[in-house]
Amino acid sequence: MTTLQTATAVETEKMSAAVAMNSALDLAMAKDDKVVLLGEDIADPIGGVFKVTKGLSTKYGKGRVRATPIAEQSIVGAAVGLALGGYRPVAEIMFCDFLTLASDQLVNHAAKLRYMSGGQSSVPLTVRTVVGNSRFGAQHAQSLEAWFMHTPGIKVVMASTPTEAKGLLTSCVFDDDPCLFIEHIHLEYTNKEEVPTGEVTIPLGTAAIKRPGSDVTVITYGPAVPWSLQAAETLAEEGISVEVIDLRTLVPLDLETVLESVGRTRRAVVAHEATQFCGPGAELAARITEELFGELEAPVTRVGATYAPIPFAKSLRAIPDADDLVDAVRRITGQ
Amino acid sequence: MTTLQTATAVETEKMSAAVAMNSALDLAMAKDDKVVLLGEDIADPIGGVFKVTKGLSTKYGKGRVRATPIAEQSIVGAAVGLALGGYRPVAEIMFCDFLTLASDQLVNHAAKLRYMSGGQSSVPLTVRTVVGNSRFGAQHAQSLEAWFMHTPGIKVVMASTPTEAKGLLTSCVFDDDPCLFIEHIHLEYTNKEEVPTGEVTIPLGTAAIKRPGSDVTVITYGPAVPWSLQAAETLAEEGISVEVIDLRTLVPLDLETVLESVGRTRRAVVAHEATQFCGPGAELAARITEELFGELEAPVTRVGATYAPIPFAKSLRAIPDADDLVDAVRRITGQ
Amino acid sequence: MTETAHQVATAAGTMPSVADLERMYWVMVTTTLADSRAQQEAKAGKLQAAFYPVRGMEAVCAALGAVLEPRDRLVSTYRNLGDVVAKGVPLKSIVAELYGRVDGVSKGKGGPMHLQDDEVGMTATTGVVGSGLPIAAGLGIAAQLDGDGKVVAVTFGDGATSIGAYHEGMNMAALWQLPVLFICQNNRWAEHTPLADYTAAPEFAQRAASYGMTARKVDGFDPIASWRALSEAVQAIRSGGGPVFLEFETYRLTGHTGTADYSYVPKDELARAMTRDPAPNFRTWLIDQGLVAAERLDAIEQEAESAVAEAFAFGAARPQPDVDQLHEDVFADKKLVLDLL
Amino acid sequence: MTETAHQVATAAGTMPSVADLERMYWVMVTTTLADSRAQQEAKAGKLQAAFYPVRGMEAVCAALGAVLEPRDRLVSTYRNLGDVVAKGVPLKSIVAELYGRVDGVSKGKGGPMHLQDDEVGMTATTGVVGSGLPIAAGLGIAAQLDGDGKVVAVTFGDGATSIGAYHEGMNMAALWQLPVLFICQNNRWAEHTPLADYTAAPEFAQRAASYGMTARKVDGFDPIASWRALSEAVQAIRSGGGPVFLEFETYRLTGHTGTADYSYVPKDELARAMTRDPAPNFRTWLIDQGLVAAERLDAIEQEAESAVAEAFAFGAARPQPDVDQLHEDVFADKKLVLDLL
Ligand SMILES: Cc1ncc(C[n+]2csc(CCOP(=O)(O)OP(=O)(O)O)c2C)c(N)n1
Ligand SMILES: Cc1ncc(C[n+]2csc(CCOP(=O)(O)OP(=O)(O)O)c2C)c(N)n1
Ligand SMILES: [Mg+2]
Ligand SMILES: [Mg+2]
Repeated sequence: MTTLQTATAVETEKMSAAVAMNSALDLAMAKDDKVVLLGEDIADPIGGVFKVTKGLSTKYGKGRVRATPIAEQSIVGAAVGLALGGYRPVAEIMFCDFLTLASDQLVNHAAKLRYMSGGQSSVPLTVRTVVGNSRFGAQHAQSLEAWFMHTPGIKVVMASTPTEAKGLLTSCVFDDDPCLFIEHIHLEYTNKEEVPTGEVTIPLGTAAIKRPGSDVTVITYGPAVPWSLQAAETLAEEGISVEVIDLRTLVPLDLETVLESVGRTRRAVVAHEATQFCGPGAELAARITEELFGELEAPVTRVGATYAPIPFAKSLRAIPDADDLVDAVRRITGQ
Repeated sequence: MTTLQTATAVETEKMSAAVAMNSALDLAMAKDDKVVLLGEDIADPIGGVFKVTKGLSTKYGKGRVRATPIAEQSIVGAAVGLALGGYRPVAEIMFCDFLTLASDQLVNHAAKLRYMSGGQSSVPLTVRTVVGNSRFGAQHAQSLEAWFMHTPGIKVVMASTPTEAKGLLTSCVFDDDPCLFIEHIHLEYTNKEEVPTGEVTIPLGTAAIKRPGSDVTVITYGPAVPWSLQAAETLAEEGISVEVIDLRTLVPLDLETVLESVGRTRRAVVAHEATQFCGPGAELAARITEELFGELEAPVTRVGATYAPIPFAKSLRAIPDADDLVDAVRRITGQ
Repeated sequence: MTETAHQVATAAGTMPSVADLERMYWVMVTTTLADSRAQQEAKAGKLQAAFYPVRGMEAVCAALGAVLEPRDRLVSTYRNLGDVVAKGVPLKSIVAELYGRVDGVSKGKGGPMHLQDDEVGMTATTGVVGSGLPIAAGLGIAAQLDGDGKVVAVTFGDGATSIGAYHEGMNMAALWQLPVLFICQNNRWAEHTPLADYTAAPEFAQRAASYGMTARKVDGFDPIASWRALSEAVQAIRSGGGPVFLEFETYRLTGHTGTADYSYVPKDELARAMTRDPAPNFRTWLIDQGLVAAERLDAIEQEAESAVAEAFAFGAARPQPDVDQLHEDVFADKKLVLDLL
Repeated sequence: MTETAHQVATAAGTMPSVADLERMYWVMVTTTLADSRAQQEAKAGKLQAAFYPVRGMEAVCAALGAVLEPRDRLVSTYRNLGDVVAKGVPLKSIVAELYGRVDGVSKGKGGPMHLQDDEVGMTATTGVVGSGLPIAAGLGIAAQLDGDGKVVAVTFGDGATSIGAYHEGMNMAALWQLPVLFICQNNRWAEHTPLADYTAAPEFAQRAASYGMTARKVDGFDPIASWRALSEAVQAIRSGGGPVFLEFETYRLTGHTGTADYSYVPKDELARAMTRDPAPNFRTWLIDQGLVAAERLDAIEQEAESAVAEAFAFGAARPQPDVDQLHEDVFADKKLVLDLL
C-alpha cells in the first residue's frame, strides 16, 4: 500500500505538523483560487491560535483568509454556503468541543445536501479542528470523531505525523465531499520531521502499517499513534510482536488493511483517546469480529478514554497511554 | 427483574404514549412544584406539537409551563440554569435532529457540571425529544442517542410502550442527573394500552425481557421493540426461539440482563433504528463479545439504519424493519 | 396594516413592466392554487408529506421572483412553495418532489422541505429554522469573491429571528458587507405561538438595523410595495451597498401545516388578514388601474389551473426512485458507502 | 474614554459606604496581584493551566461584588479571577483550583476555567464563549419563580456578542422580564481579533436595547461610575423591572492568556488604557477625596499581598486529587459509572 504520494518527492524541510499544514494550505491556495479560509483569529499577525494559517492572510489577502466573529454556527454555515457557491472553504473551529455549536450545519446541512438534492449539490468543505487536553479543562478536551463517523455523508480524518497531516489535509481540501479534519494539540508542534516542501497528497481511506508485527494488531489513529508505537516497542522487548495500523481516515475506513492484518495476527486491540463507551473502537471491534469471528484467538479489546468528563488535575488520568495499551496487549496474549 | 413498579397499581386507563407521558408530567408537577416545563409550542391551546404537554399550562400556569422562542440553545441552556437554581426542568426539543443546536449546552454543560464543580452542582434536567420519520425528510429523522451515550455524564432513555414511557419519564424527571428522553413519532399515538392513572416509576438502568426465548437474544430498544417482537413471532413459526430484551435505558446500561441472556442463548443480534455505523449496537456487540467471547456460537450481529441520510421517498428504505431482523437471525442461526 | 380590502400601493413610484406584472400575477395564482391543492391532498392522506402552506405570502414571493435574476441565488425554508415557483422551478418537478417521486427536482430524495433547483438559482432549502442565514452569508462571500454582482436572497419567518443562527448570519453579513438580501416573512406566528409570546421586541426591522445594515418594514400583502422595496434593495446590493433586511408584514392565512389545526387563531385577526388575500386583490387592482385586462388575467388563471392540475396528476403518477438510489449521492463516490456497510 | 490619568467619577451621585469602598479597593488590589502572580507562574511553566488575565477589569468586578448579595447568583467565564474574588470565593480555594489541587473549590477537577463556589453564589463558570447567557436566563426563571428578589448576574466579553447563545439568552430574558443583569466586559479584543474586525455594529448597549431591555454604556475603568450603574441596575431588577444590560468600556491590559504574545496591540492604545489602570487610580482618588486614608489603603495592600502569597504557597503545595476521584461525581451515584467501564 502506498502510504504517501508526492508530486515532487525531492525537496524536504524539517516541519512540525502545524508548519506542514500551513504549507498544505499555502500550496492549495496558490494552486486554486477557490480555496478560502475562515475561522476565529486566523488572520495575521496572529495567524491562528495554533499558527496553522500564519502568513496566509498577508499573502492571499483578507478576502480569502477571513478572521471571523466568534460564531461557530456561522463559520461552518458560511463554509457550507461557500461550498455551494463553488468554493473550497477550509474552516477552523478552535476546539473540537465547539463542534457542538456547529453541528447543525455540519450534520444537517453539509453532510446531507448532496443526498437531499438528489446529487445536485457538492459540499467540498473542510472543517479543521483541534482536540485540546486537560490544561484547559473538560470543555476543551473532547475527541468527538465518533459523532461524525455516525453521521452519514461526512468524511473524518486524523493525522499522526507532520507529513501525513500535510498530505491528508491537502486531500481533504480538494475532496468533493465535506471533510472533518481533527488535529491534536500535542501533535501540532512536537515531532518535527522532514516533510516535502511541494504538494503532498495521501488518498483518503488508506490506512498505513506503521510497524509490522505478527502477534497482535493494534488499530489506532491520531494522537494515539505515537504512544501505540511506544507500547509496541516495550512489548517487543517482552517478545510480543505488535503490528500497528494507523487508520488515518475513519470515514472512509480502510477495513481491508485492518482485516488482512488481524487475519494474520488473530488478535486485535483498538486504541484511541476518544471515550471508549460507544466510541470508534466499538465499531472497529464489532466489525472485525463480524468478519473474522472464527479466526480470532481472543476478543477484540479496546483502549479508550474512561467514562468521565476530562478532569483538570493531572493525577486523574482519563485518557489512556502506552501503559494501558501494554496491559491490554499482555492480557489478550495471555501474558 | 421488576419491569414495573407502581405506587398504586390499581386504576388504569387506555392511553397512548403521548397521553401516558402527559399523565407523568401532570403527576410530577402536582407532586413537586419544582418541576417546570419549557419548549416550543408547549403551552395551550396547542399543548405541544405532539400534545404531550396538553392542558398543563392551563392547569399549572404559564410560569411553570413556558412556550419558548424558537431557540434550542437557550431552551436547554435555560433548563441547565433552572436545574442549577433548584428546579427540575423538563425541556422539549421538537425533533431529535435539533439536539445538534443544543448540544453545547447538553454536552459541555449539563453533562459536565457535576464533575467540573467537584460535586457541588446537580443538574436534574430532562430533555424530551422526538425522532421523526421520512415524512419530513432527512433533517427530521435522525436517531442521535449514540452521541449522548458517548458523552459521559448524561443518561439516555428510550421507551417502547405507553406504560414504560410514563414510568421512565417519571424516573427521569426525579433523577438527579441530566436525562435525555427520546420518543419516537410512531410510538407516540399508536399502541394504546392500559396504563396506571397514578404515579408509575421504572428504575433507570433496568432492561426488560419482553419475550423469553432460548436460541437467540435480540437486544433492542425504543421504536425497534415492536418490530423485533414481530420478527420473533415470525421466527417462532420457523422454530427459532428468540428472546427479546428491551434495554429501555442506554445509559445506565443493564448489561447484566443482556449477558445473562446471551450466556444462555449464545447468539445475539442488536437491533435499532439509529445508523448502524458507529452506533449503539457497536458498543453492545463489542461489550458482549468482550465478556462472552468463548461462549458465542456466532458473532454478534447488528441491524441498524444503513449509511445514508434518511431519504424522503418511501421506496428507499434506510431504516431496518422486522424482515431485516428475521434475515439476520436466520443468518446467525445458520438457517 | 390598514383594513381596506383591495388595497394595493397607489402611491407614485416606479412600476414593474406589464410583463412583470403578468408574471407576478401568474406566480401568485399558481402558488395559491398549488398550495390549496397540496393541502387538500395532504388532508385526504394522499400526499404523505409534511407540507407547509404559503397562503398570505404570495405577493412577496411573486415580487421577489420578479426582481431576482436567474444567476441570483435564493435560500428558502420548509415553507417554500411560493419561493420555488417564483424562482422558476418547473411546477411538475416541484410536485413530483412533494410526492417523493423520481422526477422530483431532487429525485424524490429531499422531499417538500428541501426543494432545490440549481438550474434556476434555487440553491438550498432548509428545514431547520434560521439555518439558512449563515449559508446565505457564505453564498454572499462566494458572490463577493466572484465580484460579478450576484445577489443572494434568503427567506425566513418571524420566528426565526429568535434563533442563534439568525444572529450570527446577520452579524457576519453586516461585517463583511456581503451582497445578501434578508427577507423576513412576518406572518405573526411561529408554528402555534403568536409573535407576542416569543419576543418582547417585535420590531424586527429596527433590530436588524442595529447590526449595521439597511432595514425596512414593508406591507407584504401589497405586491407593488413589495416589488418596490425589493428592487430597490437588490439594486443597492448589486452595486456593492452591502446587505439589506426587509421585513414583510403579512399573516398566516392557514394552519401551520397542511393538516394542522388552526382553530386557535383569533377570528377577527384572520378575517382582517383575509381581506388582504394577495392574488384576488392584485387582480382587482390591475384591472382598476387599467394595467392588465380582465381577459388576460382570466387566461393566466386558466393556464395556472391547468398547469397545477397537470403537475399534480404527473407527480402522483410517477414512480418512486429505484432502490439503487439508496446509497447514491451520499458521497461523490458511491463505492465509499458500500465499503461502510 | 478621556485621557486624564487618575480619573474617577467626580460627578455628584450616590456613593458606596466607606466599608464598601475599602472592600472594593481590596478586591481590586487582590485581583491585580493574584493576576500578575498567576501570569508569572504560568510563564515560568509552574502553573500548567490556561490562565486568562483580568487586568483592566478590576473596577467592574469590584463594583459588582459590592452590589450583589451573597444569595444573588453570578455566572462567569474563563476570564473569571476578578469575578470570583469579588463574589467572595476564598482566595486559597481559588488558587488551589488553578493548580488542580484537592483543596480547590472544585477539588481540582474543574480547573481555572470552571471556578465555582455555591456557598457564595458563584454558580457557574463556562469556557464556551456566550454559553453563560442562556444558563443565566434559566437561573433567572428560577429566581422569578422563587419570587424572593434574587438577582442573577452574568459576565461576558465583547466578542461574545457575536454568538448565537448570546442572542437567544438576551431575547429570552427580555421576553419573560427575567431578573438578569447582563454585564458586557468590553475590553475591545476577542482573543487576538480587534472589535472592528468582527462586527460592523460596535455599539453593544444600543443593540441590546433593541431586544426590549434597559441598556447602558459605562466607563468600566471608573469604579464609582461602575458601582452607580450596577447598583441602579440591581435595584431595578430586584424590584421586578426585568433585565438590564450594561456595557463596561475597558481595555485588555495584557495578552489574551497568561502566556500569549501581545506584541500586536497598538502601543498608543495600550498606553492610554494603562493610564486608567483601575487600582492605582482608585487609590489616588480615595486619598484625594479624603474618603480613605493612605495608611488604611497601605494596610489593605499589605493584607492583599500576604493573602496572595499565602494562597499561591498553599495552592502549589497541596496534593492533587486521589485517583479514586476519577469516577466520582460523573453521576450522583458512582456505581452507575463503574457499570459502564
Ligand atoms: C431549529 C428548529 N426548531 C424548531 C423547528 C420546528 N418548526 C418548524 S416551522 C417552525 C415555526 C417557524 O416560525 P417562523 O420562523 O415564523 O416561520 P413560519 O413557519 O411562520 O413561516 C418551527 C418551530 C424547526 N424546524 N427548526
Ligand atoms: C464558543 C467558543 N469559541 C471560541 C472560543 C475560544 N476563545 C476563548 S476566549 C475567546 C475570546 C472571547 O472574547 P471576548 O468575548 O471579548 O472575551 P474576552 O476574552 O476578551 O474577555 C475565544 C474566541 C471559546 N472559548 N468558545
Ligand atoms: Mg411565522
Ligand atoms: Mg474581549
